[in-house]
Amino acid sequence: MAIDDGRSFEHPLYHYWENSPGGGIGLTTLDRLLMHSARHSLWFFPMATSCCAIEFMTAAASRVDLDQAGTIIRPTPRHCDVMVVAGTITVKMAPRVKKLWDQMPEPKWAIAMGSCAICGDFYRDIYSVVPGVDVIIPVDVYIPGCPPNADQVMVALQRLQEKIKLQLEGKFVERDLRPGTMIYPKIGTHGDARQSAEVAQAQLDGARGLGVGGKEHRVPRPAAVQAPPEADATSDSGEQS
Amino acid sequence: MNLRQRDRINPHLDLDTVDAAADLMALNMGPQHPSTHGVLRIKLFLDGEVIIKAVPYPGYLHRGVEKLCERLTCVQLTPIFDKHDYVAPMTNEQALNIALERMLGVEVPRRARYMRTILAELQRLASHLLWLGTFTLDIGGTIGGGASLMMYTFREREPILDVFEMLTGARFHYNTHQVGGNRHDIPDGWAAAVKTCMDQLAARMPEYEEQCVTNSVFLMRTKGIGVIETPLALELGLTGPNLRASGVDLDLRRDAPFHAYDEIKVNVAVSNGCDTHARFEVRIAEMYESIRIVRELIDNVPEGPICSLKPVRTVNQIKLPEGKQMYTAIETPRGELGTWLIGGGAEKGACPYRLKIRPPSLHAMAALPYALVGHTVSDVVAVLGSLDPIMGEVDR
Amino acid sequence: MMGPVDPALREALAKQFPDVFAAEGDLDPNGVVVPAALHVALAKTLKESFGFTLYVSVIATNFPTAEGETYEVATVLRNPTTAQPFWWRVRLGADPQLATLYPLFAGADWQEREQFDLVGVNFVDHPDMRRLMLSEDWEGFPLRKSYAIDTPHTPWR
Amino acid sequence: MIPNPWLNGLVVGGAVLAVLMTLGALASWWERKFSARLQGRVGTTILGPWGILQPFADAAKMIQKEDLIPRDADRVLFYIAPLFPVTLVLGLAAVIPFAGYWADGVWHGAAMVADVDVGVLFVLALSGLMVFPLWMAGWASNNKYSLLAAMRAVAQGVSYEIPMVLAALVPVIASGKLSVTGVIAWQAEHGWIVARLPVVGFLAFVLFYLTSLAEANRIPFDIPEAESELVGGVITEYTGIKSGLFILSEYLHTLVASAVATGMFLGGGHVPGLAGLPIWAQVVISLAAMWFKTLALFVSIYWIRWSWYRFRSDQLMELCWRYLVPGGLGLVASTAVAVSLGWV
Repeated sequence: MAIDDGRSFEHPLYHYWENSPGGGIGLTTLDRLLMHSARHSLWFFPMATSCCAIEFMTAAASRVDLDQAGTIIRPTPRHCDVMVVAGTITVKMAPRVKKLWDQMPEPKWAIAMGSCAICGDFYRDIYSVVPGVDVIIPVDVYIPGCPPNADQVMVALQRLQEKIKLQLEGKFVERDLRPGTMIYPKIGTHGDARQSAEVAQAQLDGARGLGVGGKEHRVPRPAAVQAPPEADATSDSGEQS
Repeated sequence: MNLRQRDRINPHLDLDTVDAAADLMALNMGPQHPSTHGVLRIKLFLDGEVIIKAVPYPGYLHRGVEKLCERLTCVQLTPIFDKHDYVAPMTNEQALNIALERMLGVEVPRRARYMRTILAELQRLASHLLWLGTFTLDIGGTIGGGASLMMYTFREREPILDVFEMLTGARFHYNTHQVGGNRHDIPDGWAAAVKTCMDQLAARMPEYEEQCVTNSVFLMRTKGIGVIETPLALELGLTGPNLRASGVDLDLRRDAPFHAYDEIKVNVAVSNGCDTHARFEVRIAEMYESIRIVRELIDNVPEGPICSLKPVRTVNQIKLPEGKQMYTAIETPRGELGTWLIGGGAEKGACPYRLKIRPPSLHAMAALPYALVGHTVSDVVAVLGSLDPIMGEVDR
Repeated sequence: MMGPVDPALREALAKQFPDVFAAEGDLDPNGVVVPAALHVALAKTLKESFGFTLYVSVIATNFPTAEGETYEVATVLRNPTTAQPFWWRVRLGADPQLATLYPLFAGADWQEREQFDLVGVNFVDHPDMRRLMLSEDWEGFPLRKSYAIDTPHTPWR
Repeated sequence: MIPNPWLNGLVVGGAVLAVLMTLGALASWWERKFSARLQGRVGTTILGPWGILQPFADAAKMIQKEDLIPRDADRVLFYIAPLFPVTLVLGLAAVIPFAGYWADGVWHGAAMVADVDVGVLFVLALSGLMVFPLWMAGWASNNKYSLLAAMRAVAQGVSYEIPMVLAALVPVIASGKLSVTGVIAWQAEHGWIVARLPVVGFLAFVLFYLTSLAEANRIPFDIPEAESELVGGVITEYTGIKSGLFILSEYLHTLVASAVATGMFLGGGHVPGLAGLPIWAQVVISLAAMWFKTLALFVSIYWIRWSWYRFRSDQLMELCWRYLVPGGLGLVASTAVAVSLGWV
């Protein structure tokens, strides 16, 4: 019986099995089986606030049909594995998002759908908008777009399954970076030819994978498969807020 | 019981004056709830399951759009307006651009006006299809008949979005209107695609209507629920289908024509039921009417330019006159979407000084404290669904 | 465009509010400026005598001037039978106070709360003058010109 | 079949348990595919052929999920409530003969765990108990949605118990037997209830079917688990396999309720033309017939589920007390009259 206090979770059965003779081999096989099951049965919790929610609903409808991959959309966080943040998160909503995320049982993942959830889009400079949901919760997969097409939700689901598989195999999982590496023009500095060129250059740099001023921002993929997990935590650009 | 609804129901009821023995339970619906159409929060005070008082709390999607509008130029505003009412972006763009055109006195070419009319009607269809799906989803449950109908309406909505994609390149958030006309001209084969889409929809709409109106449970759940009487509806400022379901024959498409509506006849559906089922009937009738209008117009789009001004080169090429202010409104799928525009803002008048958006959904939400009292928790979702609110528009 | 106003309405308004409405010439297309004292009386006359029963909107605007902050509150009504809109403006000083229209129009409840929330115009005698969009403990009024658009709000932004 | 009741219970019970649990799991897959086809989608496709392994993956995932208990929950009740629904439903299945055969001109039940003399009472009693775990879960969760759902579930369960008992009385009065085997044996001899009592039998069957839907919380009677109103109903706060047990119990309940309705009204495993065949052939055919009828009812339940809307709670009560209870009384009275006049 675990109490919802936000601590990390390990199933009690694991201890008994691991300490029994020969349990290690069985445990590995079981682990693979369970993890294979888990990544094919990701239930979505729609943290649907605005425009992207409509595309998310479309993804569940007949053209894309998320149910193909075994995904059910449940309205209560207690039953779900993946929180899909679809839409702008405001300051008033943010504590609720955090609370709902805390209410989800481990293991859990998060998908940020659409530019508003990724970085706030053009609302990022406004007094009441949280500039990206990764201010509040750890995001595993980003779906860029405003809004992304419905089939991109399926692509994100596959990317998440791939990450879970890598995690299971003990391999290094590269952190997904915020796709918005372009520099956002501050509101109120438009219309100037010189600044437009700057923005164009920044977009170009962003597309090339360069950060501000041409600095390399992407962590090179490590040569060794088993890299220390700390190595992926550095991304020094892409956050302009 | 001949008191008017306004006098009968007090939305600011002081609960201390209610009989203390009636042990009221406060139930929070939302902001994360499957049936609140986004992030509305309603606090319900329940006696058993009967609602004594309902207090809606909007604002969980308040994105400060009006502040943002003061900082962006008129050219930059169109894509912002797409995101208010994300179920009907096309009509939102039109509301903004008509406001700017009327303030500047810009004439729109006839071809562009016809195109705008067609787009508005297609958007009304797409929006009402989504409403039909979510409304029945609320009544029938996410596991149940409502979900089936929702899947059908989403399937029917896809061809309309495809038609928009053909024209503008985007599924929604089109940014296809500009001051003086449209940005994208009709591509080859578009009219045929629209006609196919309308034929398909016209063939299937009766089935969907039948699935609802022949179902006794659906009728039991909707008739007599969520009554908003005519005087109250007017006082609250309900517009569009919600007002017409309360027995007021007012449709800005016919009564204050914009686009090409002055050249065609619009049959306005009105119902005197005032309840959830009346709102359902009015919207269904509007969908048939929209199909008729699109079919009538699609072959008669006149030739000519699609924009009377030169194409956009810089963001501040359109300047609003200083000191001028005016209210402009058009009929969107949800009702009267108005803008109060004050010219002469930043960037030498390229930005509006103030742009207040008059959202029909906010007024519809203000009806909830009146419409919900006396009903049960189950009816909350039915009434809310019938009012068709879009939270992006309520909160802005 | 307010459009041409019914001559009978013009005449009656000029008779009842002679200081505000001229009997001749066009009405100010930006909206007639009405003294704050006549605000409720005008709304009542329009609603009860001329059929302007549809409450459309209320718009408060902040105008910082050299003398200090000023405010304008515009009210829009519509006649549902003719679809004719009618609007007027009220000018207020640095401490904006205006009588509420809630007893006349139930819809003024939320609209006035919203304007109070965003612009900070206080509507007197409103039964429930709380913030509508922002949280209760919010500081400042975002749509005032002095309010910075990117005001931080720790810890969320 | 097996003379020793202990051995019989172990072997047949194990078999019934295994079959029911597998079918219960597959039912969730089948429902997903069925609803998908109804809605113009394809449903699960990825795990196994036609995605048939999906429910097992779901179960494996649920086992791994963190087991959360809300801070202010009643911990004991919260913990034990999920154990009951599946147990009670499987208990229901114990008295149902899933097959049968003719011997000495008498129909004998087979493939049943226990031949209880008061089997019908046992079935009704256990399905009456089904509201308790829901109430326990709803109360213990300390969640207002769960509490409302539990309130509704209890009100609904207690109310629909009455027309269900009345409907079940019709075959009991007609056959004069209180065991499920006895009712089926009478039907094998005299004809199925739906046909033997021309109108009354069919109406009683419809009544029993409707009340079974209500007892199993299926649309249009699914107000205790109304997702669009009460989020997740009583299982809103349950995580992992606990919520899974509730969901499984619902599938099992519909399955077993279909089997009971088959036994009481559709002659159980009996089909005409069995007499004279070797016993093993009779058992196999009757087993197949029983499952065919049961699954047909089961399919119809889900067909209704995916094409209807749901009642409101007060309308549900009105339907029960104003129409179903008087109707049930009328059915019982007319059956009694028919039996006393010797028409049956």
